[in-house]
Amino acid sequence: MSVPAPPLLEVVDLARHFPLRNAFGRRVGWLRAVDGVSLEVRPGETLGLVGESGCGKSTLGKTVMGIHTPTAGDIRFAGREIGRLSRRERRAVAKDLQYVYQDPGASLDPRWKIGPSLHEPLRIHTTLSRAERDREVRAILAAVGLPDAHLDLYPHELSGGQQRRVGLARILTLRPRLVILDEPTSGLDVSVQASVLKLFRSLQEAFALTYVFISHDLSVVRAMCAGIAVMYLGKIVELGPTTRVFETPRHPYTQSLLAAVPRIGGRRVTQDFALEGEPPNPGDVPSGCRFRTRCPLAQARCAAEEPPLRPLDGRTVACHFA
Amino acid sequence: MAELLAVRGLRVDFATDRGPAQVLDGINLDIATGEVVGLVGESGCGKTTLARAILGILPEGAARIRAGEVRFAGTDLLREHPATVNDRIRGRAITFIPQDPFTSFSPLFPVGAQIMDLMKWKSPRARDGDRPSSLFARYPRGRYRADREAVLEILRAVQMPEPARALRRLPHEFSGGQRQRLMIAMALLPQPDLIIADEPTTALDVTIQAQILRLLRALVKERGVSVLFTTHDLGTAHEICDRVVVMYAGQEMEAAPTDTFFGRPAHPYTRRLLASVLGPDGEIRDIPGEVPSLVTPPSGCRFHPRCDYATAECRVERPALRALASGHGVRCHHPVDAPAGADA
Amino acid sequence: MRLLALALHRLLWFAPTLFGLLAVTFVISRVIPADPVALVAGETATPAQVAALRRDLGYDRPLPVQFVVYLARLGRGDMGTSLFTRRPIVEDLAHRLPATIELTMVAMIASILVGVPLGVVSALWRNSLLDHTLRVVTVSGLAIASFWLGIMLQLLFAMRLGWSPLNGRLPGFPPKDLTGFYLLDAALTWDWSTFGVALQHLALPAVTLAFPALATLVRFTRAGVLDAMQSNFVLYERAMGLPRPLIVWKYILRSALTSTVTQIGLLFGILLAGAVVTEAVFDWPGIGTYAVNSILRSDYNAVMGFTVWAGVIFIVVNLLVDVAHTLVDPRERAA
Amino acid sequence: MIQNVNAAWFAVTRLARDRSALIGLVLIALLVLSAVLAPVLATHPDDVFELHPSERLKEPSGAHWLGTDRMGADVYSRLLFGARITILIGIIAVGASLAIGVPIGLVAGYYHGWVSDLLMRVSDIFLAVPQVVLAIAIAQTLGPSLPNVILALSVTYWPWFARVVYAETRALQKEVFVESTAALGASPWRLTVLHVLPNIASPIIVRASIGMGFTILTAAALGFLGLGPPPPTPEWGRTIAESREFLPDAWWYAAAPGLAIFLTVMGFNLLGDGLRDVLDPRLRRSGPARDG
Repeated sequence: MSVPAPPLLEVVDLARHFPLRNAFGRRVGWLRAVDGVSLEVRPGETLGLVGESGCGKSTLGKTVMGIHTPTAGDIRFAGREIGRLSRRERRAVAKDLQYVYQDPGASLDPRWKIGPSLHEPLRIHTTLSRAERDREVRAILAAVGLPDAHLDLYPHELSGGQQRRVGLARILTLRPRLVILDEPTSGLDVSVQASVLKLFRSLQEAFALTYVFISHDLSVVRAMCAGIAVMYLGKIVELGPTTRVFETPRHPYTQSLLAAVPRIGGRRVTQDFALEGEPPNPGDVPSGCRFRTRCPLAQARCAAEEPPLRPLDGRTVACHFA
Repeated sequence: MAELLAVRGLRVDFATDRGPAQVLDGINLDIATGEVVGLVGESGCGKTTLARAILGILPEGAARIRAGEVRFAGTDLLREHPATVNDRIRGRAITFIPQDPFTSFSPLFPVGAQIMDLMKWKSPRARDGDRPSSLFARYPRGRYRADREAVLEILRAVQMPEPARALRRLPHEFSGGQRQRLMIAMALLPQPDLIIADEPTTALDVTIQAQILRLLRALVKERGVSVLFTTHDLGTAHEICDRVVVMYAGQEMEAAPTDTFFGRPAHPYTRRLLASVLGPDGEIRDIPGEVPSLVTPPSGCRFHPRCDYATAECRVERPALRALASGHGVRCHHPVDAPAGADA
Repeated sequence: MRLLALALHRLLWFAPTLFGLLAVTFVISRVIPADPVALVAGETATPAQVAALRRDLGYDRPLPVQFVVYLARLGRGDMGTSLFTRRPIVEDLAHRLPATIELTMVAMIASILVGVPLGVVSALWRNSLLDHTLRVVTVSGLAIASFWLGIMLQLLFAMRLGWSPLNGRLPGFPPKDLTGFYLLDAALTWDWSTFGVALQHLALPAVTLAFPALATLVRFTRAGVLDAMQSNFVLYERAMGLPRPLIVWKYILRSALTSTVTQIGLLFGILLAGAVVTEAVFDWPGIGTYAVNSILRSDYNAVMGFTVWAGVIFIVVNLLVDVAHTLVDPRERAA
Repeated sequence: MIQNVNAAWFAVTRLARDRSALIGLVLIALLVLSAVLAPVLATHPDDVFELHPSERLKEPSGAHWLGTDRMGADVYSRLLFGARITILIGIIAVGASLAIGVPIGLVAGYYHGWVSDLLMRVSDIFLAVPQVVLAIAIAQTLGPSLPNVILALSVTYWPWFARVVYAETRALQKEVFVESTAALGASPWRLTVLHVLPNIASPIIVRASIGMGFTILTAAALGFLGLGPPPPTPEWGRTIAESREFLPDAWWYAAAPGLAIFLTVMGFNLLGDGLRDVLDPRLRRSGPARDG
């Protein structure tokens, strides 16, 4: 085996805490949305970030992107620390590191025509002439499968699917290296979801993109990602190759999550679904292992001692008893 | 099984800027006593409109019922006196679980007050003479106590922690899963024959959804209540339903018992839809084309522009519903007879 | 607890806002082309007399010093002396306060009692003849100049029909002074003839004052009810077959009122602004007439006094509105 | 550019379909017409300055459509010339308020921190006292004249625009397209001027239209209290004040200018309401209930 390429994105012990304030505006605690997360993404790879609402996966994505500033930890992009840059320097990094919102169509200014919207990223980050920009924009538009004629339309004159493609094209004009996709298929019908995922795949090939894929939908992550990180209350509980994690989940939370997904064919999986209760308030996390309040394996040690991520069976797991 | 609800040839139009949209186009639906029927389809197929039409709460002004009947236990709800339907059917024989448990409670009143308001008018113990005659009429004392007992009991049944305390709390103090448990409790309290559940788990996380599905199925089976369960998620339909009906552009395309529906689907749309669900193989299959406009729907079969099997006949002639086997109907000129996935 | 926190939080802003308001008014009132001292001293005063008076009044010192002196006095409840009436302004204001408050409160209560139900009905039967009529009335209410409306009412009801007095608050002696509110005092002393006369005098100015406020309330209530009718909980209650009167008069109205309560602060602003002009039209012996007269006579201490009073009233009302909002919306109340 | 013209035309045709907005447009058109064509339309154009003691307080007739005033001048003709003053006051005062309020609101809305707190506190101070009171104080301080009235109104009205722009900017910041354009690396200047401002134009226009009406009302109140432009300027508010001593006999003297104020303000309010419906997509009537 050859030497693996250096990681494109390295996140080390990253934390993002939000202050909780009382009625007087005084801080009464911290919401530890992301609390000591480490991961690596190699060029050309797709890393899936899964978890339920409130687990911190979106905050993690936005912190990497620079929309939130990190409370602690490092973010290294292509070997360079980007978590503590000045605003101006940080804006320049946006050329290589892009973020796709849940509905990329909504990222278009409703009062701007498609043409200017697609030119804008190039105007911000490059000194290309108008003609050069135009060539680039047309090429990208073709790559997402839309005709040139759309350049003269307003977003509301396009269908939802077309808006989504334009939104992606806008990000691709800069030819970024890493793209963070935040819940890109949430709320879509299965057939539409399938065509969106197909588009992501073809764009990844065409533009040599690296993806961080944030989703609550396990089947989507399974279809798209080579690696997967499962998050629970601001922490990664299991991290490894997708096939391994899906076939033999080792963390009890991963096991429950997989067991909860309704499956077509065979027997009803929810009939004997065992996980009880709901996730605790992220502003008041349990001591020790954060999953212990719902965990079927929980013992005294879990309350006292926070389990570190440890290698096990080809992936890492944060559980004392996995 | 006895027939409980029969929708026949229901047509509903919505006024839009571009003309009337045929949101329901001669749809039929049957629900037997004690049966859980899933109504699946993609956004805009008309499943929510059908659920609201059965309940009689289509948006006033915009929606117009053009034809058809909604027979419930023998009476046509569309032709029955509206006051009678509101009094005896809605909230008593037919109840409702909404999609969004976050906004379906008034944020300003404790949930207990809202539940007791429901019970004041819709309690199964309210005989005709015992029902409050006006807004200011008192809640009959004896019934109040019995109703409150019933409320606490049902809250225990939906596994609401500390039921008596829960009644004093405001809706925003509950999590989404707990609120949906309250909604299920309220749907069961009047001891209805039919519950209409409109995407009740869409807003929930997957582990909470699993808990709610398990709970709902256990409670309705135990009580023998029929359920109409609309969802866009085929996996959810598989989990909870005895029978599944799939809708496309305002028409029902196929109706079959759950095993048949997922095992041997006959309609090309159903087969495409099932194939687009992501499986462990990692294959991604979409349905080419887009959902048609309901203002100017395609001629003949509404699915023909996207169908692999379409012929000249499909473009011209609207297919009738035909029975393939007992309980298995399909609206297609060329139904497929092969197990699921055979043509994917 | 949350309520207390909110009130305290608001009070924290009270001081700086009031300070800013004072500073603005002070600067405006002192950087003036006309010399108030010369005005007070009269045309026959010698320059020496004017200078003596200026020193007397403290107008010879630098502006910031004057401001600090003013603030210090204000802290002791001393607003200075009116340059014109030569009486303490606090006394002048206190003397006239009940008249204004009586007028404003009656107008406010009337507009709430009439406006809220009309707003609800207008929303329930939207696009009906009633709704259209009310829309014309409310649009007019916000377009009409209140001083002109007052004059037209005087013209019709006082001069032509003779149904009501032209102006003033009460001829002859007021009822026994208990609260300063004539209606209340007359009622408390069982003096119903005085009550009637006071009411007659109050009617036209109150209607004039209430009209724009009423229009605002109808509009807000209508919008609030329409909003609430669109909400999911109303859909749910309809689906569960709850009686329509229950849905409308309990759930929808309560929901619409939470936003209407917030508007009452705004309403009070309309009324207070209106009172200044309306009192002038009807010779109503309240703060508004006092303010207008003081301004016209360049009586700047009095103007400052009025501004302070108006600002304090405003800030206090907004505070009360916040508190009321908390009381109406239980989500705010919960700890 | 052509697109903008088309969009504007589209808005106008939509407005014309809204009945009340149409009435508003007609009223404003009439006002502008009377102001521009005052010398032509007036039956006695010289009466603005001339006295005709013999013609004092004549009832409306063929010669004097709306009667005459205490100087014997034709009320109708003076009204037409008064429209010029009204429009002048409205446009300059609202324009100046926009010029002050919009940038302040934008800056306070876009940045989070003590600067925006301070800016909003300052506008709150102005909003803490009824506008008419503050305007009276300023107008009196500066002395009664047309420029001073306009100045007083501008100084007291800008906080309303600052508030609206502030609230809209804050709301817009939560929109995905603003956040994503920022994530694209756009500078604050580009974001506020090229993206935020065009998207909050509608509420500003609506507020400006209603503000025209409000400003004209306040200006009339100032005139009524004797703080407006001095005679013989045919200002409407002052005319009403002058008429009071001749009531109830010379009813036309008081009624006519009041009606003129009413119709003008009504026009701007109706137009503002109509614009709100046309320009604000959030309030646009929606189609059928969507599934899913």
